[in-house]
Amino acid sequence: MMAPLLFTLLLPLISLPFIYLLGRKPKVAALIVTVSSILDLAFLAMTAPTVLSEGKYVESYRWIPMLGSPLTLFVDGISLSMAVITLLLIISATVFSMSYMEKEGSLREYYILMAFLTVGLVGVFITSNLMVFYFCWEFMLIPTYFIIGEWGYRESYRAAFKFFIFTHAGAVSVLLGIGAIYMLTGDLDMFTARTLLESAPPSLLEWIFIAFTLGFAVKMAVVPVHMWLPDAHAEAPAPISALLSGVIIEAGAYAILRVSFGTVFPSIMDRVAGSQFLYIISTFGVVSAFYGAMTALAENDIKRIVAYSSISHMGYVLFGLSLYPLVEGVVGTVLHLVNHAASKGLLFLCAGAVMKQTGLRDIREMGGLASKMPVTAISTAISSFSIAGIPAFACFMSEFLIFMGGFQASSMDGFFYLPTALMIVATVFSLAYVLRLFWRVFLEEPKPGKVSKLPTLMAVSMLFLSFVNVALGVWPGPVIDLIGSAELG
Amino acid sequence: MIGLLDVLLPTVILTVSAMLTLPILTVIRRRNSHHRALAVLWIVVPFSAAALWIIHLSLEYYGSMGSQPFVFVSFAPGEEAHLSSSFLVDAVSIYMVIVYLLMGFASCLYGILYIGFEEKPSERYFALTFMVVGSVMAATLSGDLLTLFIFWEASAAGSCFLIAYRKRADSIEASIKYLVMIVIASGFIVYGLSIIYGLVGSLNFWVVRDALITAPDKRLLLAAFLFVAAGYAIETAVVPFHMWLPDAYTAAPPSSAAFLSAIVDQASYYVFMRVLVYILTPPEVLNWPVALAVFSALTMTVGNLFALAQRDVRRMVAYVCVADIGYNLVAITSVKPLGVMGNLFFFFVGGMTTALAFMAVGIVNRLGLKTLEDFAGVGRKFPLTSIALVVAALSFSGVPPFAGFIAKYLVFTAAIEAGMAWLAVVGVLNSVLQSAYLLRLIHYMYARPAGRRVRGGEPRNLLIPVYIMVVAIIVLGMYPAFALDLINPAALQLSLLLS
Amino acid sequence: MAEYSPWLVWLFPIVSSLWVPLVSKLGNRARDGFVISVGVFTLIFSALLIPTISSGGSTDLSVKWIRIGGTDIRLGVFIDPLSLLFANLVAFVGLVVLLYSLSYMAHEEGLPRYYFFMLLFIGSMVGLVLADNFLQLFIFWELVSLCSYALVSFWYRKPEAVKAGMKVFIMTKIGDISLLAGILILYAGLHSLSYQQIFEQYWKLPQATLTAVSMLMLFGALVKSAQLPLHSWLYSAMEAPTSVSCLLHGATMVKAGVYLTARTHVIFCNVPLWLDSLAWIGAITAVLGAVLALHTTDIKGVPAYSTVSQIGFMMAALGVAPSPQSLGWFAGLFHTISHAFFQGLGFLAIGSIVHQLGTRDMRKMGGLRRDMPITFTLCIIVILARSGIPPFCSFFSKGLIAKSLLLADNTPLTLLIYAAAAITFAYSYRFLTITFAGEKSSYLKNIKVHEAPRLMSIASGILAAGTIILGFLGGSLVDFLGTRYVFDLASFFSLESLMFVVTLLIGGLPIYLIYQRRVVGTEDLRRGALGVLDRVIEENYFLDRAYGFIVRVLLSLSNNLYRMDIRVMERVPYFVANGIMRLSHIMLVSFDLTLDRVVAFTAEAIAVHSVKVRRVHRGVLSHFVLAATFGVLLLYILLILTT
Amino acid sequence: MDYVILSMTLLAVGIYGLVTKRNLLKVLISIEIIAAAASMNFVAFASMVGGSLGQAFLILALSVDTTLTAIIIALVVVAYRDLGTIDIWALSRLREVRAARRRGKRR
Repeated sequence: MMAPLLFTLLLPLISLPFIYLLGRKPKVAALIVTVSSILDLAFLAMTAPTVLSEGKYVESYRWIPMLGSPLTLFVDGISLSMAVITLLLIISATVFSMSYMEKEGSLREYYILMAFLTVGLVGVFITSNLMVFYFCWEFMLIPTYFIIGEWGYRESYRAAFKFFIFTHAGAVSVLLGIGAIYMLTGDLDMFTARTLLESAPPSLLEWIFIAFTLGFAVKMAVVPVHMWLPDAHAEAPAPISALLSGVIIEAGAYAILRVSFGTVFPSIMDRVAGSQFLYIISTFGVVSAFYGAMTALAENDIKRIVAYSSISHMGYVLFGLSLYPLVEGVVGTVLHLVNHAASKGLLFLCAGAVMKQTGLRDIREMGGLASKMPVTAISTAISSFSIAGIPAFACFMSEFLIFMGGFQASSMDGFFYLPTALMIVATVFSLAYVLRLFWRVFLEEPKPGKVSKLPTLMAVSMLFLSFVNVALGVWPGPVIDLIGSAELG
Repeated sequence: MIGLLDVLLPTVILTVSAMLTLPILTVIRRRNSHHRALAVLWIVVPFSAAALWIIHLSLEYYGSMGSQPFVFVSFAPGEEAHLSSSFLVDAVSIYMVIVYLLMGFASCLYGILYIGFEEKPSERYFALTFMVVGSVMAATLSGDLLTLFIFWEASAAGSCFLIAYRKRADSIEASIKYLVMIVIASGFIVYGLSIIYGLVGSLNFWVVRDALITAPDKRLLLAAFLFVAAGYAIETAVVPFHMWLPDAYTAAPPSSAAFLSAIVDQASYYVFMRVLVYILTPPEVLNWPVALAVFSALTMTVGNLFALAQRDVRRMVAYVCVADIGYNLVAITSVKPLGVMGNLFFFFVGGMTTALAFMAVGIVNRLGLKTLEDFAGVGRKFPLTSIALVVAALSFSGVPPFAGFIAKYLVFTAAIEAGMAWLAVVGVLNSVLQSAYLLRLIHYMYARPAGRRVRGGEPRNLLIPVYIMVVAIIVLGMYPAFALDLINPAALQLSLLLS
Repeated sequence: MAEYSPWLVWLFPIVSSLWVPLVSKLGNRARDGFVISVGVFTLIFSALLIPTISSGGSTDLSVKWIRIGGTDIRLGVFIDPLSLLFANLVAFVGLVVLLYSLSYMAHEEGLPRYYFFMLLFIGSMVGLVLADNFLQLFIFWELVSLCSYALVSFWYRKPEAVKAGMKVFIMTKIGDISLLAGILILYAGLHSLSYQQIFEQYWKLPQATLTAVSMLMLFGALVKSAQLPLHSWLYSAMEAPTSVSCLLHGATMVKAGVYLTARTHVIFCNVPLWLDSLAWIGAITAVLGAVLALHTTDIKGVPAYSTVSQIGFMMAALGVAPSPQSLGWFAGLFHTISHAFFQGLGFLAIGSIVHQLGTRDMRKMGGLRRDMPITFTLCIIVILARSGIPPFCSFFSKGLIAKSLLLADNTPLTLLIYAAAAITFAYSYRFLTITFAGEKSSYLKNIKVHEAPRLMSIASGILAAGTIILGFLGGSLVDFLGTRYVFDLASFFSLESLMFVVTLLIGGLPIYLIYQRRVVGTEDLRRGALGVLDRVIEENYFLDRAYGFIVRVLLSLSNNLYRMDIRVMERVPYFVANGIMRLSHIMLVSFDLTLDRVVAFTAEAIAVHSVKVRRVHRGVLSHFVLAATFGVLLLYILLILTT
Repeated sequence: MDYVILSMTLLAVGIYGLVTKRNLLKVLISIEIIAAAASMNFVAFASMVGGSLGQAFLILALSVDTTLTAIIIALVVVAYRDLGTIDIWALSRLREVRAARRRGKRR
């Protein structure tokens, strides 16, 4: 009997004892994590044919029947693409860690936590049951907390604390929503609940929608609740920053799409409040995009720049979400999640490499590094240009689709003209901070200072992600097809 | 057919072994070798005997459940049953008894390893733990208010000795305060019972329940409720009746605190729930949920806020216990099957979690490390203990995959279902607050450098009961169906009762 | 091979560009050979496409690229005379520049990077003109920007080069987003991005939408083509190696705007606002750009501003064309080609000078004609060609522009264009005088100046030949583009042309007086009213200041936002946390304190025995009881209230 | 009804005593008064219902109370013997003093 999704979920857990027993040498531990992630990818790939032909692939196991929660594992185009990019990122981050973390202590524990993190990260994307979803959602927190705290820089535990509290606070708000859905429908499957909710009182649903969206928005680090992000991203070790920015905050966006919009929103869509929610969401999106971009323009810490840029990009995603249920908007948003994961992950790895090679964080102290670290410079260029939305690199196409959806929406609802226009303007700011980063770090006359050699494994993982970035940028068709195969709206 | 013996035998076994403990442990102590193993064996024997009998009881009960979910067992047979002191076997009580046995075993094990039976009066300590478990079981299985009262007070008397075990000034004072509060509570309860008795003419659960639903005099009913609820609120330590609890749990030896929080605390919640939900009037007759919801919100908030202000870690955990009462009350006031499910799960999980926290803190306390500052750097020196404490903290905060999450989820969902979304919101906010200060503890443990006094190794054998709890919490968190399968009939039973 | 050439023509250079770093490992000769052969093949492929027009279009080779919302966006090649014209132009100029680079850049560092971006630049530009839909166009449009960024900052150790590159990229990005918005509004209305479908269906759009789209796209095109008021990036781009400038001006970057305007002409020629804006902005830019060129002292500034001005000519011509295939449209395109030749030549020549002298300041030059005779000859050709002296190409193209303006019967525009033409001659003449005429400057005396290497001269020579031949090819070009106009060489020798030449001479006169006769010193000109004008021109019409101001405002906004984020937003959580902590402490203390006081008060009030209680005691039994009593009361009240 | 009023009064007296008295023995007496109040009430209601059950219950309840009181007395004795005071305020201050001494020792 084949149960690819169950294996996908459990494989990292199964690998735990191996990591513990064999992982005295950190490289071995990292290798086990890598191999298990690759196997995970293989398992996921097994579902792809079914997903492409039937739109989804479902497995269900008994878990907590009393709470309407079987262990339903589900992938469709959206979740599959998210899960795949997550695993790719995890693999790169692990390979990167092998060299990046080698000076650190207790690495076996690090990789154990990494494996735990894999369960949470992948699990969030491959389930349709809200309870399972919530489990994995919170499961991400614990390993991340300890990794940031233990292996981070400077006041890492403080940053980790902030991260934990903020996202946990968001999560309990989500929990309220899940409780309310269970109360209303007695079922926690996203898709079943969606049909069952159609007969529920809309005013209550609106509250549920708010609770969900608020909770997920904290994870996404939308502007008024973004305070945890710069610290957490900046203090975490680079591979984890890559995962944080690449996957964890994106899980928030994915969840808004899946839960807030996919489950609750259709039942209140036709009400006045429904469109008002969209307006509010798009406004927050615009604000975040500008806020993140402008703060990134003023920041001098290399990792915090990238962190702020994540806030900005979550603004794009939020704006894309507000176009629900437009196909261009949804597909563009999901594609942007995938692309942003690839490029921001890479950019964080690059920042990590720069920090590792030079021992500096402040970009004003750097300069002229392009000739001394060509691989890092090329990878940074690729990821930066992707972040700035330059064509042929990943993020361009998704931003294009989002804007496309924005104008589609505008032609139906005049409100969206302004936000869409502003979002387009925000790309100029993105370009500005990205160029500033690149300029300060890599260009002009080199400053004195020692630059160590880039370890091969770091280079490999960076080049791999660079390749992914370019591939996604040049030929996004298959991914778009995959995402589009999901039932939308 | 379940007989009186079936119901009482576990209690009897435990009480008799309590008596036997005194000579047996004395004998064991005289031996030169293997005495610790023998002592542990002595813990295992009565508990397994009691467990066997409980299994028998539950098999018998579930075998005949189809006809009647509530099985009354009385001293006097036949028609007169309701006049006599009686016992009641149902899914809820069976579940609770199993829970007591499991947790009682783990905490007794911890006790015998922690207290060290080489110590002189330790046989009394173990005898009392057996007795308390026994009487709590009997209280749980009791079928009328008086039986409940008597066994309950018996367990209180026993626990008072557990608190005062070390005979230090603070523990003596705390146990006096505890006992005085218990006596006041019992005064209140008797007061309330007297009114109920005056109204109904019986104290049998069933008779009382049926009669009170159609009670003629609302004012007397209210008075009865007031006194009974206040009495049990004191014993449960609902805010503002809670003040004895932090003192008692801080002054008692950690093993006692773990034991009390695992068994007596949970039993008191259970009794509170049993009396309110099962026996006293349903909300349609006397609208008590709102009033208790206020108390529940108060308890959560005060418990958490006070815990936040503590520097002494054990006292902080004690206040977490207070906050837990608030969460339990949320479910109780919902009067929904889901709430009962949440309650029953919470009794188990909350008990384990608090016990685990006290146990882990106790291990560190042995070095004289008490305050948050003392705990700095403990995470690196005592990794296993710290992981256990982290698990407890995260379970308290309601973070999956730890069992505390499922409990909290059930509780909050029940509140939403009962139309008290505000209470759920308060609960959720409190949860965040809770995670904040527990995280602060973790922060101290891991982020700060260790002080000079943090030294030595971890006591390996003490970690055995600790890790039993850890595993249970994780397993129940990942796959709660283990417990929920047992709980489900109880919840169904309640819906039967409420309809 | 030929049937795939629509693909190969742009894919080949792009894909080859990726190989440059690898080929470079084989040695410089291999790299040079590789690069030149790529250039040659690109030219061959694009030339191979020309016959397909006469044979009635090519087979549809487009492939599905992405599919979104039921719309296929295909990756294809759009072949019509316009795109082929540009493709060949790009391939040709590209090849010439590559040839030139072999010698010009020979001793630089980082050549793999240089050739990588050069090939990518050429490939992107060919891709841009051959794109079959707007998305494809936009992608290459941005890639061209990216390449120009990389090439302008080629000397990345030079701070000016880096900053210039950033300026180029960001300013053109502003135009790009406008274009993007236009494209997407078009898509929102028509659900298609393909040229073919949009050309067929654009009339379905409401006029207002069409106007909006046209203006957005126009803005995009104008920024890319460095028209006023967003021309300043073009001058900054002069930080690039001169070969890059040549490519950028001759065929790629700035021509993209012209191409877009010509391409979308068929849609927007029904939008009066679009036509008027185009014509006016073009004409004004022609004049003002020429004035800037007249003023500059930077040797590369002359062709740079000249390009601004010349593209103004093209835009003006396109703006007065009532429809594609009309005279103005053709004139604009014709001038584009001739501009590619003479301006390209201009850059190559100037490149030789800069290469030899190592400075760009014209004031340090003078009397070069003896040291660099070939370059001098080339420069004369450039000047003649640029100004429109017969029989050079520009004479015909500018003549056609003037004719189209006259046809449109728009006197002010015509006057502006004539003025611009006059100033064009003036600044070209000035450039020649300052650099080549007169005595050797003190700066030059200290360095040895050679003639440019042969390869550079050959490359320049090719272009120089082009400037002469091109004008006479106008007829076949008309046929090729299918313009509704009879190109008759004889018609150029008319009164109008005479007038045109006279205008040029009028423009040249003051320069002759000032720089050769020294009638007035240049310093004297900077006084009085002319001084104000001088200042305005010196400051680039205060545009740089305005942009600087905007940038500063945005940066300070960012800084303040950042400071706010660090100081306020960051502290909010701590503030809240501290608040809660304090609250809990206060509660804890006041709880006990209150109870203490109450107990003391009760005891004292009843005064059974006086208890002096002032100290706070924690956890006293009496407090427990009292609290419990309060609890009972509270419970009672709540129960009464709710039942 | 009179009995009920009486028992209420006794209850009030008991609680008053608990709140105001510092001597543990007096506290004990107050507890006893509360217990007496409860028992009195029980008797009163039992007599209203009639039957012997009430009396039986009462006896049991009283015995439980007595047991608990006995334990308290035992503790009080221990407290007096070990700590030398039965003033509840002094006891709690003693605890604080000890805590302060612990803190002092650490410094």
